[in-house]
Amino acid sequence: MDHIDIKDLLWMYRAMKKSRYFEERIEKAYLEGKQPIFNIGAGAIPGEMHLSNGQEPSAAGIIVHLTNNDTVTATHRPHHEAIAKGVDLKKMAAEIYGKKTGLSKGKGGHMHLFDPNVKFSCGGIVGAGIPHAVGAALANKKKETTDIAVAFIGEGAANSGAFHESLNLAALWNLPFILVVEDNSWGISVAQKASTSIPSNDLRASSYGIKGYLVNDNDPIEMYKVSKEAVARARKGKGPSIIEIKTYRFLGHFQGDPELYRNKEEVPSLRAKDPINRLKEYLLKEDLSTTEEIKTLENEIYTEVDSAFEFAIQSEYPKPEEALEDVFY
Amino acid sequence: MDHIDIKDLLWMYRAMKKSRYFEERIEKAYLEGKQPIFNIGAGAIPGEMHLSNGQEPSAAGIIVHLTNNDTVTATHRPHHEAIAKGVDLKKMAAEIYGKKTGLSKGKGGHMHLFDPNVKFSCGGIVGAGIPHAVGAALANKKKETTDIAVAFIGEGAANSGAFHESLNLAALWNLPFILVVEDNSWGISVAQKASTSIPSNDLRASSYGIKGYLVNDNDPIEMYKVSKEAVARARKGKGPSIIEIKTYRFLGHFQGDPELYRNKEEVPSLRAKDPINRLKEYLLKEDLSTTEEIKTLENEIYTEVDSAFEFAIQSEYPKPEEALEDVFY
Amino acid sequence: METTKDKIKKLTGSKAMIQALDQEMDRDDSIFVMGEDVGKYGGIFGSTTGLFDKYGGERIMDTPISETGFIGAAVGAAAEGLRPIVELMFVDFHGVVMDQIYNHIAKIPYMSGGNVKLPIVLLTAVGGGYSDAAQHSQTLYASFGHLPGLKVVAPTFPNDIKGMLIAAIRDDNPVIFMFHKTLQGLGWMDQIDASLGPVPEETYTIPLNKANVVKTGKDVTIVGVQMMTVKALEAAKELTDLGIDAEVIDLRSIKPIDKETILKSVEKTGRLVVVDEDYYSYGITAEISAIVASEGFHHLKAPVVRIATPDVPIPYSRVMEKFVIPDVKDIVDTVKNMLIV
Amino acid sequence: METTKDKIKKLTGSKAMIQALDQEMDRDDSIFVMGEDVGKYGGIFGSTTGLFDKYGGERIMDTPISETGFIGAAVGAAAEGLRPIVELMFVDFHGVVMDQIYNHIAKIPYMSGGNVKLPIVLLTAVGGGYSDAAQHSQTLYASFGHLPGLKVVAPTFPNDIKGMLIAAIRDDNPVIFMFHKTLQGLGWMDQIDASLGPVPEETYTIPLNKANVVKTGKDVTIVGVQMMTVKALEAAKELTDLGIDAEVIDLRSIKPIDKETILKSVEKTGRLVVVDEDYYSYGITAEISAIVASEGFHHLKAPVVRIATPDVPIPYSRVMEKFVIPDVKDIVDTVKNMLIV
Ligand SMILES: Cc1ncc(C[n+]2csc(CCOP(=O)(O)OP(=O)(O)O)c2C)c(N)n1
Ligand SMILES: Cc1ncc(C[n+]2csc(CCOP(=O)(O)OP(=O)(O)O)c2C)c(N)n1
Ligand SMILES: [Mg+2]
Ligand SMILES: [Mg+2]
Repeated sequence: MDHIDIKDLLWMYRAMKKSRYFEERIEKAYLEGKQPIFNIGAGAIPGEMHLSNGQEPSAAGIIVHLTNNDTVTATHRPHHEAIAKGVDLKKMAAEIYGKKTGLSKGKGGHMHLFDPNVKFSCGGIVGAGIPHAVGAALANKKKETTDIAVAFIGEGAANSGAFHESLNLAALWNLPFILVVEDNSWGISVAQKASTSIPSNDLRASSYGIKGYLVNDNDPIEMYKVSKEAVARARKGKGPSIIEIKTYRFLGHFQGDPELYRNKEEVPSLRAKDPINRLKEYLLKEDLSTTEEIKTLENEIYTEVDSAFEFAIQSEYPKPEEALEDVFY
Repeated sequence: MDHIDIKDLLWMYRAMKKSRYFEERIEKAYLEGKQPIFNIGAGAIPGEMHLSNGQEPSAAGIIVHLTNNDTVTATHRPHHEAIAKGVDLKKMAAEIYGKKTGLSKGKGGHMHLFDPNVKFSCGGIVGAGIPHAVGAALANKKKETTDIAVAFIGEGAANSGAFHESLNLAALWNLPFILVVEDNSWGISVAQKASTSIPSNDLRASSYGIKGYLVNDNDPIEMYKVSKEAVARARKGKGPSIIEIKTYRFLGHFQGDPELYRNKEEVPSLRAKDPINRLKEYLLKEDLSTTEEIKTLENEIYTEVDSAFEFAIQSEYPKPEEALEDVFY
Repeated sequence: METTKDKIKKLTGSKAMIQALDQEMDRDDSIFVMGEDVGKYGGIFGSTTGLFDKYGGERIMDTPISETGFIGAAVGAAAEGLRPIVELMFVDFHGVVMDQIYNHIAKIPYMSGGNVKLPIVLLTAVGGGYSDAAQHSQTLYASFGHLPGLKVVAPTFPNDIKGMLIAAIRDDNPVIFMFHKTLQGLGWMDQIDASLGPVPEETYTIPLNKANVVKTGKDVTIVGVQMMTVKALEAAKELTDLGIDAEVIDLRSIKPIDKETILKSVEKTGRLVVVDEDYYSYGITAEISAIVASEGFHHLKAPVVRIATPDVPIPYSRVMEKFVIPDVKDIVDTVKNMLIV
Repeated sequence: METTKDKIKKLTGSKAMIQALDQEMDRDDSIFVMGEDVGKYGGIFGSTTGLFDKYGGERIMDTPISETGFIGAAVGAAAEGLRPIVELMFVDFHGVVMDQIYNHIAKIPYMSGGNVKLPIVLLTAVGGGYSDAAQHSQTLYASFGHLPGLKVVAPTFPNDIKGMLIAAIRDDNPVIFMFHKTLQGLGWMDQIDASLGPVPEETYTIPLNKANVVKTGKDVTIVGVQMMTVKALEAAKELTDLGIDAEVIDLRSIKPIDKETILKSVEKTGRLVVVDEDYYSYGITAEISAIVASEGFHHLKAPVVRIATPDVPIPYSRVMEKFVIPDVKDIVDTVKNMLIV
């Protein structure tokens, strides 16, 4: 078990499972008030909802190597990274419910989660978070810390101009920066092959003279290993990397997606390889954990997530006129 | 003399020399009315002026392989390409003088030259012409012609988002598209090494699964050969290429550039390797032409360019209120 | 335009768009559509549903998320004689491609002295009201209206959507065609009456530079566009009960603005209220108020009134979003204040 | 602010900028500058000349031509507690980076509920008048003023340039700082008197939300910004000879607009002329006219008058460019028409 810390794997399992359970609750809550007729603007949680079920390894596998002082920027599909990064779960749930107690007092919503305490942010514009992380990495370098910055994007975003400009800058200035590309095969309804002229984005590392890594088949342990190296290199001033992980999108692009563009068999076959189950089986098979221990851990998760939802549901809405605050002229 | 057509080399010599002489006249005319005190807005030719002296091989070496139906998009430094592509010289000169008889009736100026007859355009926004050429290539493919599209950019522009998005599109759709990167070592005052994380942009071809070619030392004949292959591939539906040529910028970024950022010896050493002289010497040494023939050719050029300037100078200015025409609501 | 009853069907905004695209694509092979998820998905807001099946991937082209790339490519394709229709999925994303839109698509016809025509239609979805927050809820009418070289239209009703889209496609100039999500009549959003309306089956065009008086009245002129037109009409109904007879103008065209229709109305009513879902400062309420204050000044009996989304990003939480986007009540109260003192 | 005569020197706009940057960078290590050619070159329009020699490449950073990359990087750096100053060489290039500017820099403070502060200053050169044509001559004041979350300032005189730049740097909110090329007093452009003026050597701030009455008068209020303020002042001089006493207001701040100063002036004069180098529709002339038509209506003795660059791209040829950009004569004639009938 070369270079793998058991504690890390358990940490990953916890992060992945927490994200999954959190999203399972969101999935249900999102439909409240949207039935029998689905109306995106109705219910307890209105607006778009992008869930990451299946994509947990990419977040957990690298964030396990990070500290609170490392920066993470994420996308419109941010929950798995937010949770792994340690974003305040109660405030995050409250934000998604549009409550005053939310991370942003209800102004942000699920696509715009900001927790400066753990240096996490995300946003709704594809590709736009990459330069933000590059800027954080630049600040880290200027301050001569060993902190790093990691940007997460989807494979679709890797064809945006921001990808190229950011990577060139990060490489040119030799910044402690890592780009994680989650290739979940789809950018909404557009298949990877229909958006990207090459099979994977680690190959694009050579355009910047940096390191490229590929993790196949959504493998949490491979993601862990590869990330460990990339993070160590970044911390040591050895420059940026791209890590692409081939991951799975269990659900539609957003909740309510009719998914007419993909084969009906795709999801069941992905679900059969659920990375959370795979990690659990690995932990048990290799005697790194016990059914007991995992049960306990899972129960802790359920309690924590449930109480975050409880907090969110019980919290008050902002006053309408608070809409005018937080822009300063 | 494998695969080199003598006529082509003479054509190239003519195009290069014509561009050089045209720009020498511009260089002088630009200063008229700007002395003793330089004022960018004064004189017969106001506004910015970007000259391409030294960079002629990149234009001539590929455009020799093109027809009037192939598209070229160029940059803020467009004269060498415009002239090689066969843009109407009189109207081009008149446009630069801001005359009514100009390509755009005086509305465009030297950075905005459009000659739809030979499918030439250029513009003042770095990187922006690349997608235009991709669009022309897409049209060519849709129409099932063998016409191709070539975009010219500087090495500075290769770090813009438009570069990445355009090349991915061109590769993905297998378009008849070639990107020529003129690395003249500088993006205004920023050296290639300070802008680009790798030594040359042909290396970036692998990010798109396309062909990359490098031409060293501003070599017109090498540019000719490499372009011949790239153009043939594009015409045959074998997909896009990037050609990077290491070229020379004899003058400042624009006229009036104090050039404090570069070593005083740089320009004389580049001028010693003037590609026009090198091509002439080659033609003579290899007995592909005679001093006579070249003299005649040069005289033709002088006459043609001089009469274009004469035309421009004699032409009338537009009426002020013509400013309101050509936008249609 | 001669139409007989049996040729007119009730369509949603989305269906009206699709019918316009379909009829025009059928007529003219040089038209094609590029955009994210316009293919099998049929457009996130139902702008192209069914067209992929009919016209195939060569003419209904899904693109990578490379707005500068593919919208910029429309320039080259149009210069080669094709007629590209490109979709920017949400107007909120314009910032990644604004250079191509305003420095190239808008200016090349002018910078070329009229020698290069760019018959490009840029479709884009606008509007809030369903808690999609700051980066997916804007209208940005004025961001486009301010910049020269673009025709910018924002029709409200299905009939106008079809006629103006056909006009936009046939226009040799670049046109920004904004469609409002809530007015598309999509099954998964708010259902409102205005999103369904009679649309002639034949092809027809509606000019890109004419406002439309959608309710005549004599006491006050209310100008709106898209959802604000809908709300102004509702407000006008409520005002009737109070004995106030409001005239409602559906702007339809953001650029150019049909001054004449507005000025004529204010000449009659003497009072102007402008309602805008876009931000307050430098927006539609500013432009129309200024037009009237300079060219219709002597007809004004009262100060002009501006109702718009205040100068803050659109907040996520429903209570706050409702507060910032102008509503029927805001209009009714304003007009009441103006007339009943 | 106590200043003694010997501490005041005449500086150009450019020198005033540099002095502000220098004094602030000296005071606060967390400030750094990123931009194209801001290093050895010293800024194409002289915004940073000499600072590279003093502060080195770590704090005066030349960047690749990657505006989305480096201006986007300002977000991350600011969130980490630094105070980035970024230069967008010409405002005309905003289209390649508008998403970062308006969807992120402007909105993150709000979208984070005030938890993320972004003290970023974006410097950008504006203005035409020297035949740099359609893609290098714009001011685009309203393009930024329309969008929420940004303070947008455009000072005219060296004294204001310094004081407002220092205020912008110290502000915890994002500020767009527009400097006009012709007002930089550069050796290679038109030399105009207004580009040289007295500037106190010590550090001082001037508020980012206050217009300035630069000439008092009683007959008409003329509002301008940057070159239009300069031209309005010249026009006012000519008008004096005709017995017309114009009040001239230098707007200075595009967002927020100092309504009070304008309304107070119109209350006195009863007449409003707004002059703008930016495009006509949805521009400054619209916003200010609308403010007065709604909040100062009863003081208006005459229709408001708008003078602005018409809705066409800026043409290259000098004769045409001169025609589109408002000039002293346009202002004088307008005011004459308004008052002498
Ligand atoms: C600039 C921009 N263009 C388009 C969109 C609309 N959009 C949101 S998510 C998405 C697909 C993203 O695909 P990918 O990057 O692979 O991420 P995934 O959704 O698969 O996680 C698109 C097109 C956007 N938000 N921003
Ligand atoms: C988007 C954009 N950013 C910046 C500029 C200003 N600018 C004009 S030319 C230039 C340098 C271009 O360098 P390169 O691409 O190498 O071309 P070269 O001038 O060397 O031919 C810059 C920064 C611009 N015109 N457009
Ligand atoms: Mg994806
Ligand atoms: Mg260069």
